[in-house]
Amino acid sequence: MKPSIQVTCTKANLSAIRHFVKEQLEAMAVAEKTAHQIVLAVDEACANCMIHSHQCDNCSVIEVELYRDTSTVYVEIRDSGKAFPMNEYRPREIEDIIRRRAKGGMGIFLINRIMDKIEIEEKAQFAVYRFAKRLNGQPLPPSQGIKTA
Amino acid sequence: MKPSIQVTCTKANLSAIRHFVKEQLEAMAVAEKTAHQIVLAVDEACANCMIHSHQCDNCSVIEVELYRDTSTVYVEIRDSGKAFPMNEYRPREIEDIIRRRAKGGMGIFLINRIMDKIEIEEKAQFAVYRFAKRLNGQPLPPSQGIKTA
Amino acid sequence: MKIKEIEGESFVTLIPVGDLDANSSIEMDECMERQLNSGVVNFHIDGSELQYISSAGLGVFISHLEEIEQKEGKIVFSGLSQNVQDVFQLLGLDQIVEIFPSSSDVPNLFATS
Amino acid sequence: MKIKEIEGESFVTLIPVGDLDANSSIEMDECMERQLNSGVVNFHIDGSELQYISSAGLGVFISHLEEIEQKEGKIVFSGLSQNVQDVFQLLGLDQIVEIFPSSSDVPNLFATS
Ligand SMILES: Nc1ncnc2c1ncn2[C@@H]1O[C@H](COP(=O)(O)OP(=O)(O)O)[C@@H](O)[C@H]1O
Ligand SMILES: Nc1ncnc2c1ncn2[C@@H]1O[C@H](COP(=O)(O)OP(=O)(O)O)[C@@H](O)[C@H]1O
Repeated sequence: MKPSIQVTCTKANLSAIRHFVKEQLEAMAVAEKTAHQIVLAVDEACANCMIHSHQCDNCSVIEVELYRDTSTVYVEIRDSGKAFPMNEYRPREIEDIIRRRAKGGMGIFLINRIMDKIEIEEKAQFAVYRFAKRLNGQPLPPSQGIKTA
Repeated sequence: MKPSIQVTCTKANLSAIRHFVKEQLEAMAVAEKTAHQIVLAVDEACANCMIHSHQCDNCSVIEVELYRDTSTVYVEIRDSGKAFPMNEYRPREIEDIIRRRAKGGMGIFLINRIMDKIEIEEKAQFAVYRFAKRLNGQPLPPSQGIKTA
Repeated sequence: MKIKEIEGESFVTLIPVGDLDANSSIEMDECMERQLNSGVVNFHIDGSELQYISSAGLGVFISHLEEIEQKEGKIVFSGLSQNVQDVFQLLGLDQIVEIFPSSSDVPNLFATS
Repeated sequence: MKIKEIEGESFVTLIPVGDLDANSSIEMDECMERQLNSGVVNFHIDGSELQYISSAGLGVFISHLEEIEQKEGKIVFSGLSQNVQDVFQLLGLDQIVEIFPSSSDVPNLFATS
Protein backbone atom coordinates (compact mmCIF):
# COMPACT_ATOMS: atom_id res chain seq x y z
CA MET A 1 0.00 0.00 0.00
CA LYS A 2 0.98 3.61 -0.41
CA PRO A 3 1.20 5.53 2.87
CA SER A 4 -2.20 7.07 3.53
CA ILE A 5 -4.35 8.82 6.09
CA GLN A 6 -8.13 9.00 6.29
CA VAL A 7 -9.89 11.28 8.76
CA THR A 8 -13.41 12.46 9.35
CA CYS A 9 -14.00 15.92 7.88
CA THR A 10 -13.55 18.50 10.60
CA LYS A 11 -10.99 21.27 10.81
CA ALA A 12 -9.55 19.84 14.03
CA ASN A 13 -8.21 16.97 11.90
CA LEU A 14 -6.07 19.20 9.64
CA SER A 15 -3.25 18.95 12.16
CA ALA A 16 -3.16 15.15 11.86
CA ILE A 17 -3.08 15.38 8.06
CA ARG A 18 -0.15 17.83 8.20
CA HIS A 19 1.82 15.59 10.55
CA PHE A 20 1.15 12.58 8.35
CA VAL A 21 2.48 14.42 5.28
CA LYS A 22 5.44 15.89 7.17
CA GLU A 23 6.62 12.58 8.61
CA GLN A 24 6.13 10.69 5.37
CA LEU A 25 8.09 13.28 3.39
CA GLU A 26 10.86 13.07 5.98
CA ALA A 27 10.93 9.29 5.52
CA MET A 28 11.10 9.90 1.75
CA ALA A 29 14.15 12.17 2.29
CA VAL A 30 12.43 15.23 0.82
CA ALA A 31 14.28 18.45 1.75
CA GLU A 32 12.68 20.44 4.56
CA LYS A 33 11.72 23.54 2.57
CA THR A 34 10.06 21.50 -0.19
CA ALA A 35 8.39 19.29 2.42
CA HIS A 36 6.92 22.30 4.20
CA GLN A 37 5.50 23.64 0.94
CA ILE A 38 3.88 20.30 0.16
CA VAL A 39 2.42 20.16 3.70
CA LEU A 40 1.03 23.66 3.13
CA ALA A 41 -0.56 22.84 -0.23
CA VAL A 42 -2.19 19.67 1.13
CA ASP A 43 -3.44 21.55 4.20
CA GLU A 44 -4.97 24.26 1.98
CA ALA A 45 -6.68 21.72 -0.26
CA CYS A 46 -8.06 19.67 2.65
CA ALA A 47 -9.19 22.80 4.51
CA ASN A 48 -11.11 23.83 1.38
CA CYS A 49 -12.84 20.46 1.21
CA MET A 50 -13.72 20.58 4.91
CA ILE A 51 -14.98 24.18 4.76
CA HIS A 52 -16.57 24.44 1.32
CA SER A 53 -17.62 20.98 0.20
CA HIS A 54 -19.23 19.53 3.33
CA GLN A 55 -22.27 20.66 5.24
CA CYS A 56 -21.37 19.36 8.68
CA ASP A 57 -18.52 18.21 10.89
CA ASN A 58 -17.51 14.54 10.95
CA CYS A 59 -20.25 13.45 8.57
CA SER A 60 -17.88 12.32 5.85
CA VAL A 61 -14.23 11.41 5.35
CA ILE A 62 -11.21 12.72 3.47
CA GLU A 63 -8.21 10.65 2.47
CA VAL A 64 -4.66 11.65 1.55
CA GLU A 65 -2.16 9.34 -0.12
CA LEU A 66 1.46 10.23 -0.71
CA TYR A 67 4.32 8.68 -2.65
CA ARG A 68 7.41 9.65 -4.56
CA ASP A 69 9.57 8.33 -7.36
CA THR A 70 13.06 9.53 -8.23
CA SER A 71 12.00 12.95 -9.42
CA THR A 72 8.55 13.74 -8.07
CA VAL A 73 6.24 13.66 -5.05
CA TYR A 74 2.64 12.69 -5.82
CA VAL A 75 -0.34 13.56 -3.64
CA GLU A 76 -3.80 12.16 -4.06
CA ILE A 77 -6.67 13.61 -2.04
CA ARG A 78 -10.02 11.80 -2.10
CA ASP A 79 -12.90 13.81 -0.71
CA SER A 80 -16.46 12.58 -0.46
CA GLY A 81 -17.76 16.06 -1.39
CA LYS A 82 -18.42 17.40 -4.89
CA ALA A 83 -15.32 18.02 -7.02
CA PHE A 84 -14.33 21.70 -7.21
CA PRO A 85 -12.45 22.76 -10.36
CA MET A 86 -9.71 24.59 -8.49
CA ASN A 87 -7.54 24.66 -11.60
CA GLU A 88 -10.09 26.98 -13.20
CA TYR A 89 -10.35 29.32 -10.23
CA ARG A 90 -8.77 32.75 -10.78
CA PRO A 91 -7.44 34.00 -7.44
CA ARG A 92 -7.63 37.70 -6.56
CA GLU A 93 -4.56 39.90 -6.18
CA ILE A 94 -3.30 40.14 -2.60
CA GLU A 95 -3.83 43.96 -2.68
CA ASP A 96 -7.44 43.36 -3.61
CA ILE A 97 -7.89 40.92 -0.72
CA ILE A 98 -6.44 43.48 1.69
CA ARG A 99 -8.75 46.21 0.38
CA ARG A 100 -11.79 43.97 0.75
CA ARG A 101 -10.74 43.01 4.29
CA ALA A 102 -11.25 39.38 3.29
CA LYS A 103 -10.10 36.60 5.62
CA GLY A 104 -9.42 34.17 2.81
CA GLY A 105 -9.04 33.66 -0.86
CA MET A 106 -5.33 32.75 -0.89
CA GLY A 107 -5.46 28.96 -0.59
CA ILE A 108 -5.73 28.01 -4.24
CA PHE A 109 -3.15 30.68 -5.14
CA LEU A 110 -0.70 28.95 -2.78
CA ILE A 111 -1.48 25.48 -4.13
CA ASN A 112 -0.81 26.77 -7.65
CA ARG A 113 2.46 28.42 -6.61
CA ILE A 114 3.69 25.22 -4.97
CA MET A 115 2.49 22.38 -7.18
CA ASP A 116 3.75 21.62 -10.67
CA LYS A 117 0.65 19.73 -11.73
CA ILE A 118 -2.97 19.74 -10.52
CA GLU A 119 -5.61 17.35 -11.79
CA ILE A 120 -9.20 17.00 -10.64
CA GLU A 121 -11.39 14.00 -11.27
CA GLU A 122 -15.06 13.70 -10.44
CA LYS A 123 -16.04 10.15 -9.48
CA ALA A 124 -19.51 8.86 -8.67
CA GLN A 125 -19.03 8.91 -4.89
CA PHE A 126 -16.13 11.28 -4.41
CA ALA A 127 -13.71 13.83 -5.86
CA VAL A 128 -10.04 13.14 -6.51
CA TYR A 129 -7.44 15.93 -6.45
CA ARG A 130 -4.02 14.89 -7.78
CA PHE A 131 -0.95 17.03 -7.22
CA ALA A 132 2.62 16.53 -8.40
CA LYS A 133 5.68 18.38 -7.10
CA ARG A 134 9.04 17.97 -8.89
CA LEU A 135 12.05 17.52 -6.63
CA ASN A 136 14.78 18.83 -8.93
CA GLY A 137 17.33 16.18 -8.17
CA GLN A 138 16.77 15.55 -4.46
CA PRO A 139 18.20 12.07 -3.85
CA LEU A 140 16.09 9.12 -2.72
CA PRO A 141 16.49 7.97 0.89
CA PRO A 142 19.54 5.72 1.43
CA SER A 143 18.89 2.00 2.05
CA GLN A 144 15.24 1.56 1.08
CA GLY A 145 14.09 1.88 -2.47
CA ILE A 146 10.79 3.69 -2.47
CA LYS A 147 7.90 1.55 -3.57
CA THR A 148 5.71 3.60 -5.87
CA ALA A 149 2.87 1.14 -6.00
CA MET B 1 -19.89 9.69 12.53
CA LYS B 2 -17.54 9.67 15.45
CA PRO B 3 -14.26 11.51 14.82
CA SER B 4 -11.76 8.99 13.47
CA ILE B 5 -8.38 8.55 11.82
CA GLN B 6 -7.13 5.66 9.74
CA VAL B 7 -3.49 5.39 8.68
CA THR B 8 -1.31 2.78 7.08
CA CYS B 9 0.76 0.91 9.68
CA THR B 10 4.19 2.49 9.87
CA LYS B 11 5.80 4.21 12.83
CA ALA B 12 6.09 7.48 10.90
CA ASN B 13 2.28 7.73 11.18
CA LEU B 14 2.21 7.70 15.00
CA SER B 15 2.68 11.46 14.96
CA ALA B 16 -0.51 11.95 12.91
CA ILE B 17 -2.46 9.71 15.31
CA ARG B 18 -1.23 11.72 18.31
CA HIS B 19 -2.21 15.02 16.72
CA PHE B 20 -5.64 13.64 15.82
CA VAL B 21 -6.23 12.59 19.44
CA LYS B 22 -4.82 15.83 20.87
CA GLU B 23 -6.95 18.13 18.70
CA GLN B 24 -10.11 16.09 19.19
CA LEU B 25 -9.69 16.06 22.97
CA GLU B 26 -9.15 19.83 22.87
CA ALA B 27 -12.40 20.19 20.91
CA MET B 28 -14.05 17.98 23.58
CA ALA B 29 -12.78 20.35 26.29
CA VAL B 30 -10.74 17.65 28.04
CA ALA B 31 -8.17 19.16 30.43
CA GLU B 32 -4.61 19.27 29.09
CA LYS B 33 -3.04 16.84 31.56
CA THR B 34 -5.73 14.22 31.02
CA ALA B 35 -5.58 14.79 27.28
CA HIS B 36 -1.82 14.23 27.22
CA GLN B 37 -2.21 10.97 29.11
CA ILE B 38 -4.84 9.74 26.68
CA VAL B 39 -2.60 10.71 23.75
CA LEU B 40 0.22 8.74 25.39
CA ALA B 41 -1.87 5.61 25.97
CA VAL B 42 -3.18 5.63 22.38
CA ASP B 43 0.35 6.19 21.04
CA GLU B 44 1.65 3.24 23.08
CA ALA B 45 -1.14 0.93 21.92
CA CYS B 46 -0.77 1.91 18.25
CA ALA B 47 3.03 1.64 18.40
CA ASN B 48 2.61 -1.89 19.77
CA CYS B 49 0.34 -2.85 16.90
CA MET B 50 2.71 -1.36 14.33
CA ILE B 51 5.79 -2.98 15.86
CA HIS B 52 4.52 -6.32 17.15
CA SER B 53 1.44 -7.30 15.16
CA HIS B 54 2.47 -6.46 11.58
CA GLN B 55 5.22 -7.90 9.45
CA CYS B 56 5.88 -4.95 7.18
CA ASP B 57 5.43 -1.21 6.79
CA ASN B 58 2.33 0.19 5.12
CA CYS B 59 0.87 -3.22 4.33
CA SER B 60 -2.17 -2.80 6.56
CA VAL B 61 -4.15 -0.09 8.32
CA ILE B 62 -4.96 0.98 11.87
CA GLU B 63 -7.94 3.08 12.87
CA VAL B 64 -8.60 5.18 15.98
CA GLU B 65 -12.00 6.51 16.96
CA LEU B 66 -12.62 8.85 19.83
CA TYR B 67 -15.67 10.20 21.63
CA ARG B 68 -16.79 11.35 25.05
CA ASP B 69 -19.94 11.61 27.06
CA THR B 70 -20.43 13.64 30.21
CA SER B 71 -18.13 11.57 32.36
CA THR B 72 -15.83 9.54 30.14
CA VAL B 73 -13.58 9.53 27.06
CA TYR B 74 -13.83 6.38 24.93
CA VAL B 75 -11.13 5.19 22.53
CA GLU B 76 -11.55 2.42 20.02
CA ILE B 77 -8.52 1.14 18.12
CA ARG B 78 -9.09 -1.25 15.22
CA ASP B 79 -5.97 -3.02 14.01
CA SER B 80 -5.85 -5.49 11.17
CA GLY B 81 -3.29 -7.60 13.06
CA LYS B 82 -4.00 -10.40 15.51
CA ALA B 83 -5.52 -9.33 18.85
CA PHE B 84 -2.98 -9.21 21.69
CA PRO B 85 -4.41 -9.78 25.20
CA MET B 86 -2.66 -6.79 26.72
CA ASN B 87 -4.92 -6.94 29.78
CA GLU B 88 -3.30 -10.27 30.67
CA TYR B 89 0.27 -9.05 30.20
CA ARG B 90 2.25 -8.68 33.46
CA PRO B 91 4.75 -5.82 32.98
CA ARG B 92 8.20 -6.02 34.58
CA GLU B 93 9.32 -3.70 37.36
CA ILE B 94 11.17 -0.62 36.13
CA GLU B 95 14.28 -1.67 38.15
CA ASP B 96 14.25 -4.98 36.33
CA ILE B 97 14.05 -3.23 32.95
CA ILE B 98 17.03 -1.05 33.89
CA ARG B 99 19.07 -4.09 35.00
CA ARG B 100 18.31 -5.92 31.75
CA ARG B 101 19.24 -2.83 29.72
CA ALA B 102 15.96 -3.24 27.85
CA LYS B 103 14.77 -0.52 25.51
CA GLY B 104 11.13 -1.31 26.05
CA GLY B 105 8.56 -3.11 28.09
CA MET B 106 6.84 -0.06 29.61
CA GLY B 107 4.06 0.60 27.10
CA ILE B 108 1.35 -1.64 28.51
CA PHE B 109 2.27 -0.57 32.05
CA LEU B 110 1.56 3.04 31.01
CA ILE B 111 -1.72 2.16 29.29
CA ASN B 112 -2.83 0.39 32.48
CA ARG B 113 -1.82 3.33 34.67
CA ILE B 114 -3.76 5.78 32.48
CA MET B 115 -6.91 3.95 31.41
CA ASP B 116 -9.79 2.98 33.68
CA LYS B 117 -11.03 0.20 31.46
CA ILE B 118 -9.39 -1.93 28.77
CA GLU B 119 -11.26 -4.41 26.59
CA ILE B 120 -9.97 -6.50 23.72
CA GLU B 121 -12.09 -8.14 21.10
CA GLU B 122 -10.89 -10.50 18.39
CA LYS B 123 -12.88 -10.13 15.18
CA ALA B 124 -12.51 -12.19 12.01
CA GLN B 125 -10.50 -9.58 10.13
CA PHE B 126 -9.14 -7.37 12.88
CA ALA B 127 -8.59 -6.73 16.56
CA VAL B 128 -10.47 -4.12 18.57
CA TYR B 129 -8.92 -2.45 21.64
CA ARG B 130 -11.41 -0.39 23.67
CA PHE B 131 -10.23 2.03 26.35
CA ALA B 132 -12.22 4.22 28.70
CA LYS B 133 -10.87 7.14 30.75
CA ARG B 134 -13.05 8.77 33.39
CA LEU B 135 -12.97 12.57 33.50
CA ASN B 136 -13.95 13.15 37.12
CA GLY B 137 -16.27 16.03 36.54
CA GLN B 138 -14.55 17.89 33.70
CA PRO B 139 -17.34 19.90 32.07
CA LEU B 140 -18.49 19.38 28.48
CA PRO B 141 -17.49 22.03 25.95
CA PRO B 142 -19.80 25.10 25.97
CA SER B 143 -22.24 25.52 23.06
CA GLN B 144 -22.11 22.14 21.33
CA GLY B 145 -23.53 19.06 22.89
CA ILE B 146 -21.19 16.17 22.18
CA LYS B 147 -22.70 13.54 19.97
CA THR B 148 -21.78 10.16 21.34
CA ALA B 149 -23.08 8.14 18.42
CA MET C 1 -2.81 26.78 19.62
CA LYS C 2 -2.50 29.23 22.49
CA ILE C 3 -2.01 32.97 22.34
CA LYS C 4 0.12 34.86 24.84
CA GLU C 5 -0.77 38.55 25.11
CA ILE C 6 1.64 41.16 26.49
CA GLU C 7 0.29 44.68 26.88
CA GLY C 8 3.04 47.24 26.32
CA GLU C 9 2.81 51.02 26.68
CA SER C 10 2.46 51.88 23.02
CA PHE C 11 1.68 48.48 21.53
CA VAL C 12 0.41 44.98 22.25
CA THR C 13 2.53 41.89 21.61
CA LEU C 14 0.67 38.75 20.58
CA ILE C 15 2.58 35.46 20.66
CA PRO C 16 0.73 32.63 18.91
CA VAL C 17 2.10 29.31 20.20
CA GLY C 18 1.83 26.28 17.90
CA ASP C 19 0.01 26.07 14.58
CA LEU C 20 -2.16 28.84 13.14
CA ASP C 21 -4.37 26.99 10.65
CA ALA C 22 -7.98 27.02 9.43
CA ASN C 23 -8.98 25.53 12.78
CA SER C 24 -7.15 27.82 15.20
CA SER C 25 -7.47 31.01 13.10
CA ILE C 26 -10.89 31.62 14.64
CA GLU C 27 -9.33 32.02 18.07
CA MET C 28 -6.64 34.35 16.69
CA ASP C 29 -9.28 36.43 14.97
CA GLU C 30 -11.31 36.76 18.17
CA CYS C 31 -8.16 37.91 19.94
CA MET C 32 -7.41 40.59 17.31
CA GLU C 33 -11.02 41.79 17.30
CA ARG C 34 -11.04 42.07 21.08
CA GLN C 35 -7.82 44.10 21.07
CA LEU C 36 -9.03 46.40 18.28
CA ASN C 37 -12.34 46.95 20.04
CA SER C 38 -10.54 47.89 23.23
CA GLY C 39 -8.69 50.62 21.33
CA VAL C 40 -5.37 48.96 20.53
CA VAL C 41 -3.99 50.02 17.12
CA ASN C 42 -0.32 48.98 17.33
CA PHE C 43 0.35 45.24 17.09
CA HIS C 44 3.53 43.26 17.38
CA ILE C 45 3.05 39.66 16.28
CA ASP C 46 5.93 37.72 17.84
CA GLY C 47 6.28 34.60 15.71
CA SER C 48 9.06 32.95 17.70
CA GLU C 49 6.72 30.23 18.97
CA LEU C 50 4.64 29.93 15.80
CA GLN C 51 5.34 26.59 14.20
CA TYR C 52 3.06 26.77 11.20
CA ILE C 53 0.81 29.20 9.39
CA SER C 54 -1.64 28.58 6.53
CA SER C 55 -3.56 31.09 4.39
CA ALA C 56 -6.41 31.03 6.91
CA GLY C 57 -3.97 32.06 9.63
CA LEU C 58 -2.49 34.85 7.54
CA GLY C 59 -6.01 35.88 6.60
CA VAL C 60 -6.61 36.96 10.19
CA PHE C 61 -3.87 39.60 9.97
CA ILE C 62 -4.57 40.57 6.35
CA SER C 63 -8.24 41.23 7.04
CA HIS C 64 -7.32 43.79 9.70
CA LEU C 65 -4.60 45.65 7.77
CA GLU C 66 -6.97 48.28 6.38
CA GLU C 67 -8.63 48.98 9.70
CA ILE C 68 -5.27 49.31 11.44
CA GLU C 69 -4.00 51.69 8.75
CA GLN C 70 -7.20 53.74 8.92
CA LYS C 71 -6.73 54.10 12.65
CA GLU C 72 -3.12 55.17 12.01
CA GLY C 73 -1.82 52.11 13.78
CA LYS C 74 0.77 49.58 12.72
CA ILE C 75 1.19 45.82 12.67
CA VAL C 76 4.68 44.31 12.55
CA PHE C 77 5.99 40.77 12.73
CA SER C 78 9.15 39.35 14.30
CA GLY C 79 10.98 36.10 14.85
CA LEU C 80 9.32 34.16 12.03
CA SER C 81 10.73 30.72 11.31
CA GLN C 82 12.01 29.99 7.80
CA ASN C 83 8.87 28.02 7.02
CA VAL C 84 6.48 30.71 8.22
CA GLN C 85 8.45 33.40 6.38
CA ASP C 86 8.24 31.27 3.25
CA VAL C 87 4.42 31.54 3.31
CA PHE C 88 4.66 35.35 3.54
CA GLN C 89 6.98 35.26 0.53
CA LEU C 90 4.86 32.90 -1.56
CA LEU C 91 2.00 35.38 -1.16
CA GLY C 92 4.15 38.49 -1.67
CA LEU C 93 3.17 39.63 1.81
CA ASP C 94 6.79 40.21 2.81
CA GLN C 95 6.66 43.27 0.48
CA ILE C 96 3.57 44.63 2.20
CA VAL C 97 4.08 44.17 5.95
CA GLU C 98 7.16 44.83 8.09
CA ILE C 99 9.02 41.77 9.37
CA PHE C 100 11.86 42.05 11.90
CA PRO C 101 14.41 39.32 12.62
CA SER C 102 14.02 39.51 16.37
CA SER C 103 11.45 40.79 18.85
CA SER C 104 14.08 43.05 20.42
CA ASP C 105 14.05 45.19 17.25
CA VAL C 106 10.41 46.12 17.77
CA PRO C 107 10.06 48.38 20.86
CA ASN C 108 12.17 51.17 19.35
CA LEU C 109 9.96 51.24 16.31
CA PHE C 110 6.84 52.06 18.25
CA ALA C 111 8.67 54.41 20.61
CA THR C 112 9.88 56.64 17.76
CA SER C 113 6.68 56.53 15.71
CA MET D 1 12.87 15.04 15.56
CA LYS D 2 16.30 16.65 15.51
CA ILE D 3 19.04 16.36 18.11
CA LYS D 4 21.35 19.25 18.96
CA GLU D 5 24.65 18.13 20.52
CA ILE D 6 26.82 20.45 22.60
CA GLU D 7 30.17 19.06 23.73
CA GLY D 8 31.14 20.52 27.11
CA GLU D 9 34.38 19.99 29.02
CA SER D 10 33.13 17.38 31.45
CA PHE D 11 29.83 16.41 29.87
CA VAL D 12 27.81 16.37 26.68
CA THR D 13 24.45 18.14 26.36
CA LEU D 14 21.89 16.54 24.07
CA ILE D 15 18.84 18.60 23.11
CA PRO D 16 16.14 16.54 21.42
CA VAL D 17 13.86 18.88 19.45
CA GLY D 18 10.27 17.78 18.82
CA ASP D 19 8.75 14.39 19.61
CA LEU D 20 10.70 11.39 20.90
CA ASP D 21 8.46 8.46 20.02
CA ALA D 22 8.77 4.87 18.74
CA ASN D 23 9.72 6.31 15.36
CA SER D 24 12.38 8.84 16.33
CA SER D 25 13.80 6.86 19.26
CA ILE D 26 16.06 4.98 16.85
CA GLU D 27 17.86 8.19 15.96
CA MET D 28 18.20 9.14 19.63
CA ASP D 29 19.59 5.70 20.40
CA GLU D 30 22.18 5.96 17.64
CA CYS D 31 23.23 9.32 19.02
CA MET D 32 23.66 7.94 22.58
CA GLU D 33 25.58 4.89 21.28
CA ARG D 34 27.91 7.10 19.26
CA GLN D 35 28.62 9.33 22.26
CA LEU D 36 29.21 6.34 24.57
CA ASN D 37 31.51 4.70 22.04
CA SER D 38 33.55 7.88 21.75
CA GLY D 39 34.16 7.79 25.52
CA VAL D 40 31.51 10.18 26.81
CA VAL D 41 30.09 9.08 30.21
CA ASN D 42 28.41 12.25 31.49
CA PHE D 43 25.16 13.22 29.79
CA HIS D 44 22.92 16.20 30.20
CA ILE D 45 19.59 15.72 28.42
CA ASP D 46 18.18 19.22 27.97
CA GLY D 47 14.43 18.69 27.53
CA SER D 48 13.51 22.33 26.92
CA GLU D 49 12.68 21.66 23.26
CA LEU D 50 11.24 18.18 23.78
CA GLN D 51 7.53 18.30 23.10
CA TYR D 52 6.60 14.67 23.68
CA ILE D 53 8.12 11.44 24.93
CA SER D 54 6.70 7.91 24.87
CA SER D 55 7.99 4.74 26.54
CA ALA D 56 10.11 4.00 23.47
CA GLY D 57 11.80 7.39 23.85
CA LEU D 58 12.41 6.88 27.56
CA GLY D 59 13.66 3.37 26.77
CA VAL D 60 16.65 4.89 24.99
CA PHE D 61 17.87 6.50 28.20
CA ILE D 62 16.81 3.65 30.49
CA SER D 63 18.70 1.06 28.45
CA HIS D 64 21.95 2.98 28.96
CA LEU D 65 21.60 3.70 32.69
CA GLU D 66 23.54 0.58 33.74
CA GLU D 67 26.39 1.17 31.32
CA ILE D 68 26.72 4.81 32.36
CA GLU D 69 26.75 3.84 36.03
CA GLN D 70 29.32 1.09 35.40
CA LYS D 71 31.55 3.63 33.70
CA GLU D 72 31.07 5.92 36.71
CA GLY D 73 29.30 8.48 34.57
CA LYS D 74 26.03 10.27 35.11
CA ILE D 75 22.93 11.16 33.14
CA VAL D 76 20.75 14.06 34.25
CA PHE D 77 17.71 15.75 32.77
CA SER D 78 16.62 19.39 32.77
CA GLY D 79 13.87 21.66 31.52
CA LEU D 80 11.24 18.97 31.08
CA SER D 81 7.74 20.19 30.23
CA GLN D 82 4.88 19.22 32.54
CA ASN D 83 3.72 16.57 30.08
CA VAL D 84 7.16 14.99 29.66
CA GLN D 85 7.72 15.03 33.43
CA ASP D 86 4.35 13.33 33.86
CA VAL D 87 5.62 10.32 31.87
CA PHE D 88 8.69 10.05 34.14
CA GLN D 89 6.33 10.12 37.11
CA LEU D 90 3.86 7.56 35.74
CA LEU D 91 6.80 5.16 35.42
CA GLY D 92 8.39 6.07 38.76
CA LEU D 93 11.49 7.19 36.87
CA ASP D 94 11.54 10.56 38.64
CA GLN D 95 12.68 8.60 41.72
CA ILE D 96 15.55 6.98 39.84
CA VAL D 97 17.13 9.70 37.67
CA GLU D 98 18.02 13.28 38.52
CA ILE D 99 15.82 15.99 36.99
CA PHE D 100 16.69 19.70 37.26
CA PRO D 101 14.25 22.53 36.64
CA SER D 102 16.59 24.46 34.36
CA SER D 103 19.66 23.69 32.26
CA SER D 104 21.62 26.36 34.15
CA ASP D 105 21.56 24.11 37.24
CA VAL D 106 23.55 21.43 35.47
CA PRO D 107 27.15 22.63 34.81
CA ASN D 108 27.93 22.98 38.54
CA LEU D 109 26.87 19.42 39.12
CA PHE D 110 29.44 17.98 36.76
CA ALA D 111 32.12 20.47 37.83
CA THR D 112 31.96 19.36 41.46
CA SER D 113 31.53 15.65 40.80
N1 LIG E 1 -13.38 21.95 -2.25
C1 LIG E 1 -14.12 23.05 -2.58
N2 LIG E 1 -15.45 22.93 -2.73
C2 LIG E 1 -16.21 24.00 -3.06
N3 LIG E 1 -15.73 25.24 -3.23
C3 LIG E 1 -14.40 25.44 -3.08
C4 LIG E 1 -13.52 24.35 -2.74
N4 LIG E 1 -12.27 24.85 -2.67
C5 LIG E 1 -12.36 26.17 -2.95
N5 LIG E 1 -13.63 26.55 -3.19
C6 LIG E 1 -14.10 27.93 -3.55
O1 LIG E 1 -12.97 28.67 -4.03
C7 LIG E 1 -12.75 29.83 -3.22
C8 LIG E 1 -11.27 30.14 -3.12
O2 LIG E 1 -10.60 29.17 -2.34
P1 LIG E 1 -9.24 29.53 -1.60
O3 LIG E 1 -8.35 30.24 -2.55
O4 LIG E 1 -8.69 28.31 -0.98
O5 LIG E 1 -9.64 30.60 -0.49
P2 LIG E 1 -10.60 30.44 0.79
O6 LIG E 1 -10.94 28.99 0.95
O7 LIG E 1 -9.80 30.99 1.92
O8 LIG E 1 -11.81 31.29 0.47
C9 LIG E 1 -13.43 29.54 -1.91
O9 LIG E 1 -13.81 30.71 -1.22
C10 LIG E 1 -14.62 28.68 -2.34
O10 LIG E 1 -15.69 29.50 -2.76
N1 LIG F 1 -0.27 -5.58 19.52
C1 LIG F 1 0.62 -6.53 19.94
N2 LIG F 1 0.78 -7.67 19.21
C2 LIG F 1 1.65 -8.61 19.63
N3 LIG F 1 2.42 -8.51 20.75
C3 LIG F 1 2.30 -7.42 21.51
C4 LIG F 1 1.39 -6.37 21.15
N4 LIG F 1 1.49 -5.42 22.09
C5 LIG F 1 2.40 -5.84 22.99
N5 LIG F 1 2.90 -7.05 22.67
C6 LIG F 1 3.90 -7.83 23.44
O1 LIG F 1 3.92 -7.35 24.77
C7 LIG F 1 5.22 -6.88 25.14
C8 LIG F 1 5.14 -5.70 26.08
O2 LIG F 1 4.61 -4.56 25.41
P1 LIG F 1 4.96 -3.12 25.96
O3 LIG F 1 4.74 -3.07 27.42
O4 LIG F 1 4.18 -2.12 25.16
O5 LIG F 1 6.52 -2.93 25.70
P2 LIG F 1 7.36 -2.90 24.34
O6 LIG F 1 6.40 -2.83 23.21
O7 LIG F 1 8.21 -1.68 24.47
O8 LIG F 1 8.17 -4.15 24.36
C9 LIG F 1 5.91 -6.58 23.82
O9 LIG F 1 7.29 -6.64 23.91
C10 LIG F 1 5.32 -7.65 22.90
O10 LIG F 1 6.01 -8.85 23.04
